[in-house]
Amino acid sequence: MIIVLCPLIVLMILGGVVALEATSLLSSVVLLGIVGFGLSAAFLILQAPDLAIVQIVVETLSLIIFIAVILKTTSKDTSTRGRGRTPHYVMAAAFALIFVLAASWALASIPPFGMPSLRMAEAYLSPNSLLQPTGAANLVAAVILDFRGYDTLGEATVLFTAVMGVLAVLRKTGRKP
Amino acid sequence: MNDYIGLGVIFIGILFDLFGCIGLVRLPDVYNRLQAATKCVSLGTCGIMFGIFLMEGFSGLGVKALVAIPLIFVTAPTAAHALARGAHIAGVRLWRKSVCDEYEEEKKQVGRGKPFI
Amino acid sequence: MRGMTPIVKTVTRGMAGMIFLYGIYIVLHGHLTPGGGFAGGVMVAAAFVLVFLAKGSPEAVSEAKKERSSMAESLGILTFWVLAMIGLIGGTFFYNFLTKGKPFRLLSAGFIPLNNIAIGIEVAGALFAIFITLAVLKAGGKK
Amino acid sequence: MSRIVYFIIAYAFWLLLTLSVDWQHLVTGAVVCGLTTMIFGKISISRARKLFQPQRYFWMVLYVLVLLWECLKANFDVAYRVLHPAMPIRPGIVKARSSLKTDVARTCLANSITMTPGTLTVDMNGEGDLYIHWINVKDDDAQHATQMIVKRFERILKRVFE
Amino acid sequence: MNLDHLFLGFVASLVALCFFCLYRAWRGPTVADRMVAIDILGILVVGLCPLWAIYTKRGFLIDVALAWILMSFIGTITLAKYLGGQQLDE
Amino acid sequence: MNLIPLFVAIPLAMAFVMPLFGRLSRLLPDLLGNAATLALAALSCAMINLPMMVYKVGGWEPVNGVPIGIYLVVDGLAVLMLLIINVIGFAVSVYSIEYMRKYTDKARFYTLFLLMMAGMNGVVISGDMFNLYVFLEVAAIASYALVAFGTEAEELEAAFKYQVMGTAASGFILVGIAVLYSLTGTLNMADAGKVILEQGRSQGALFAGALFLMGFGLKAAIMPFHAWLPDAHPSAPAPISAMLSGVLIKAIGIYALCRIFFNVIGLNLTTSYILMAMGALSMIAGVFLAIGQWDMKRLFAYHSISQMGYVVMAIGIGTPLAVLGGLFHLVNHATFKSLLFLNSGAVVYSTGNRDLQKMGGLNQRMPVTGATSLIASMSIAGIPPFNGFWSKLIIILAAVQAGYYGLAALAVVGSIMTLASFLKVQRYGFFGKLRPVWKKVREAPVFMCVSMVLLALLCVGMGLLLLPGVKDGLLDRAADAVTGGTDYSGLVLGK
Repeated sequence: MIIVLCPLIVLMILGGVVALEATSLLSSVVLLGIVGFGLSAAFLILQAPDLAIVQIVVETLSLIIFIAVILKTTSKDTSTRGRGRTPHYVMAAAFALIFVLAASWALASIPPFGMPSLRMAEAYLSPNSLLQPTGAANLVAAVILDFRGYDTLGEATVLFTAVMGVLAVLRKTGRKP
Repeated sequence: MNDYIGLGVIFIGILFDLFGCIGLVRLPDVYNRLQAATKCVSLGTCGIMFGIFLMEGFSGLGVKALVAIPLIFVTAPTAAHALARGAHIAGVRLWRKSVCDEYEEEKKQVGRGKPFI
Repeated sequence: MRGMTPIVKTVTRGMAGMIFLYGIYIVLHGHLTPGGGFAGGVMVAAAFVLVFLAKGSPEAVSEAKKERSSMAESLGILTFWVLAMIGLIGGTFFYNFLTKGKPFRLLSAGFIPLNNIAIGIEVAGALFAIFITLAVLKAGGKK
Repeated sequence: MSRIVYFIIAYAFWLLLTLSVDWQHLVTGAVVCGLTTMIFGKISISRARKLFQPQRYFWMVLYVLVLLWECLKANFDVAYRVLHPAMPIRPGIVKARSSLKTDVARTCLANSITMTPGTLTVDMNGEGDLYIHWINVKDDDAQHATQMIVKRFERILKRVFE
Repeated sequence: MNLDHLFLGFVASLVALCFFCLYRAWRGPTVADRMVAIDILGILVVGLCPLWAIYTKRGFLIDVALAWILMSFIGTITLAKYLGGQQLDE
Repeated sequence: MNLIPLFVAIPLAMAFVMPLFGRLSRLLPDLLGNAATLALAALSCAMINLPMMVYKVGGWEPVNGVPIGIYLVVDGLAVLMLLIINVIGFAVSVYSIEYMRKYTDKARFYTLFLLMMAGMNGVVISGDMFNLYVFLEVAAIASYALVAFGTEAEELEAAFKYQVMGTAASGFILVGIAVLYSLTGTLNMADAGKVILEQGRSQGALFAGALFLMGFGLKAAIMPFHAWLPDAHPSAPAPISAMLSGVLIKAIGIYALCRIFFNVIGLNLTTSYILMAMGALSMIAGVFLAIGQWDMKRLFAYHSISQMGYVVMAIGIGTPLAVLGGLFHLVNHATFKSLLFLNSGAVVYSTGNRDLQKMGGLNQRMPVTGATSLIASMSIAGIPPFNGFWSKLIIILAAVQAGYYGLAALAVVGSIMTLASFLKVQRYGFFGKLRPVWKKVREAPVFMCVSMVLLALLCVGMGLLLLPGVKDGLLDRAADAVTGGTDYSGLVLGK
């Protein structure tokens, strides 16, 4: 598995770097597609098809929405480059460096992937029945819609909120004359 | 037996994918790249799917692989056509050694810069 | 000419239905196979988006569609809420009040398929509403 | 009429997806396909009558076989051009004329052309003029191009769709 | 050398092919080139899905492939429409 | 039947119904919105003096002692926060009946407002880390949209800035949750606290703590992370400014910070020093930035940073008295800061202007607004009979008691500077000679006055919370929940 996963991660990282460097916003959006597709493929490799499907559909839809927005605004990257921004770059690089160092120091104490003490997951697959207590064949569906259905209500509400926000902010007139 | 035929078909499919990707890198302009990539990669993927179908037979996996083949065959050329037309309207030039461009001439006759049709 | 070339239009006429059907398949089989309300809902929205893209759509129709998809979104999430509240009346919030059924059948796992359908409707409405809002938005005001 | 046909096609697709003859799947499939037909059936199939003429299916099969053969040829053609160190290509966009009338037939033709050796449909206008990107232009005259690219499918497609 | 290793090799080679697409997306002189690269990347990964499904013996991974075909078609159509200079609603 | 889920369910239901029926009549959005907030306020008052409650969503009992469902936990701290959120929310929604007439699409305003309420309530009652994150996002996204509700250019810009910062903060929080999850194998806060206690605090927990500090610090606008607040809060419509400054930064910032740091990870000396330093910094720097402002709402916004500094500093000191003072100040700040923003909204409503230099003598034309703003100003500056005095007094006493004389001195200095800046507001805004421009200005409509008076009464009466009988029921229990630290696990899991 690792022989496939590592190249995919390299692909995603390179794609992200290239997307940052592109000068036109459209190119950036298109190149971000590499990151999204690579992520979806990585989920597939990790045998999480639910996530892979969600990632691919969301990737496509966000691509469409990006395009819609770029069409309405501009496709030029208008941020200033180079001049006068050096302190920012230095700060960002320093922060990233500190973050990576701290993370690699801290994450060493975390049990390796795949064999942490999966306490909750063991409980989900309860021992006294064939499947989980919910009777769903797909464990992910059982977790997100039954054990943690309240979370899913919250997530659906996040989407609802976002749509309401978009519709509210993009009204024709904000204030009454 | 089916397994080995399937493996062979899959192998050929991946080989076609390889040709397509080489074409994507080597050929000189968008239209040529589309030519190579669309044809080879979609047929290669179809080959993989068909090989899987041969290996699996009528199980859930095999049938879905079979269903995927017509879908690829319909969507891939359409997408290629749409991209080529979009690129041409967006003003992407043909390779400088190209022989002729009758589409460009037609567009000029119909109206300057406007997407025609 | 409104919309895209005849080739794309013709292919869309066939493909939109298939995408829609596949989206619904993912929603309905969320508790058996990968996917679920969210992924399927996005695919259903994408089917409508594809038709919209290929045909192009006059603005007046789009406004009405936006309202309708926003309503569908509210209805979907309200259904989800009602399903949760039925549990509250019977015992606790989000109590799985239906019978569990036999595993691997379509009608199993209590209210999970119903939840999936509710979320699917909500997501489809939500994303189509966002798409229409952004696609028909007239960039006004100061440029 | 066209809706019934659409319903049947959708139902077949559904059955292939579920691959189960459980009554629950069948009933749900009927409901779902009915919904799909309600929403998309109107725009999808225009001349359902043609679907009930069996000779068309024979030509359909033939068409698929020809298409597959051409596809294979196309792949070897592309592989040759790509792998050849000198890249023997001579690209250009030529115009060809098709005599097909219906949209479906024209679409099939355009997509077939895209899948065959060295050609890619760039655009198609209302009168049936196809603009084709040709990787190795042999003749930029419309008549000859038509002869070389379009004719081999046109004959079959005419039988299938018109 | 059994079949499993063979399939792993197939999948790894497909992932390796993705780097060709990355190269084209990086270098592509025009936006259209990048779009072509993304389109091809999508189709390549579609081929990866069933191979991985066989390798891991989890048939349901193929669902991802179908979703991928359909969605990447929509994405490409949108990009093409943008390139063709049309607003999305016309 | 247990009522805890209703805190989320009621506002969500009204929010979902609003887009369906909101167009039918002009009155309906007002009616539905206020009914929901009234019900919530009543419900939260009913929660006072109940024992700590644990609610298992979906009826999933723990398996082998590992909680598998989501827990909702209402302890003393949560009750306090619920009271603040819902009472202030009710006052603000009454206020918006009149105020939001100036804007279009009231139905959507109430939808977003109720979603924000639901999000904050969800954060407060949640006993599960990921659930907390989800509702935090609901509240945050609703607030991004509400900041931009006027759709003017500068509002959109402020909202954009706010959104970028908020999203970064959410990212940090999510990564922190992921680290904690992979460390402990559970998302339940009580269970995670137990596991961390058993394992000992490892490097992973420290890293997660740092991430949470950045994330919630950004949400709460503590000093190094404060840059978005002075833009975002003044740009929103006045009722929303009141909600944001008065409640939101507390509910999804301070409250979550307390919950995670005290009850899950457990506070150690380094963390408390960091909290104290950040608190003291924001306390002083916020007030110095505030005193130079001439834009009324902007001045108030900077004061939010400063007053949050008091709270964070007090919580960082960590003695029971200090935590009590900090929480009391939290409550007080919610009342007087919302009142101040509502006042500024009334001024904007009547005059269309919020520049202090152009005002003057508004007391003569707007007596209710003037009087209530005087009460609020005295309160925030810490003048004796009002509630702000008592909480600041407790904080300073606690600082002295714990031996941090420097912090106590800083708190005094900050208080004096606050007094100075609010004297400026009163002097230029409400006292002095009435300018001829404002001769025809009228007092704000009745609903706005009602809610301002309600909050002013709260400001005056809140000092009573320190009376022995009342204090036990509310403040002491909240302070116990914080200072009890990782006892939380035992209480929730029932051992």
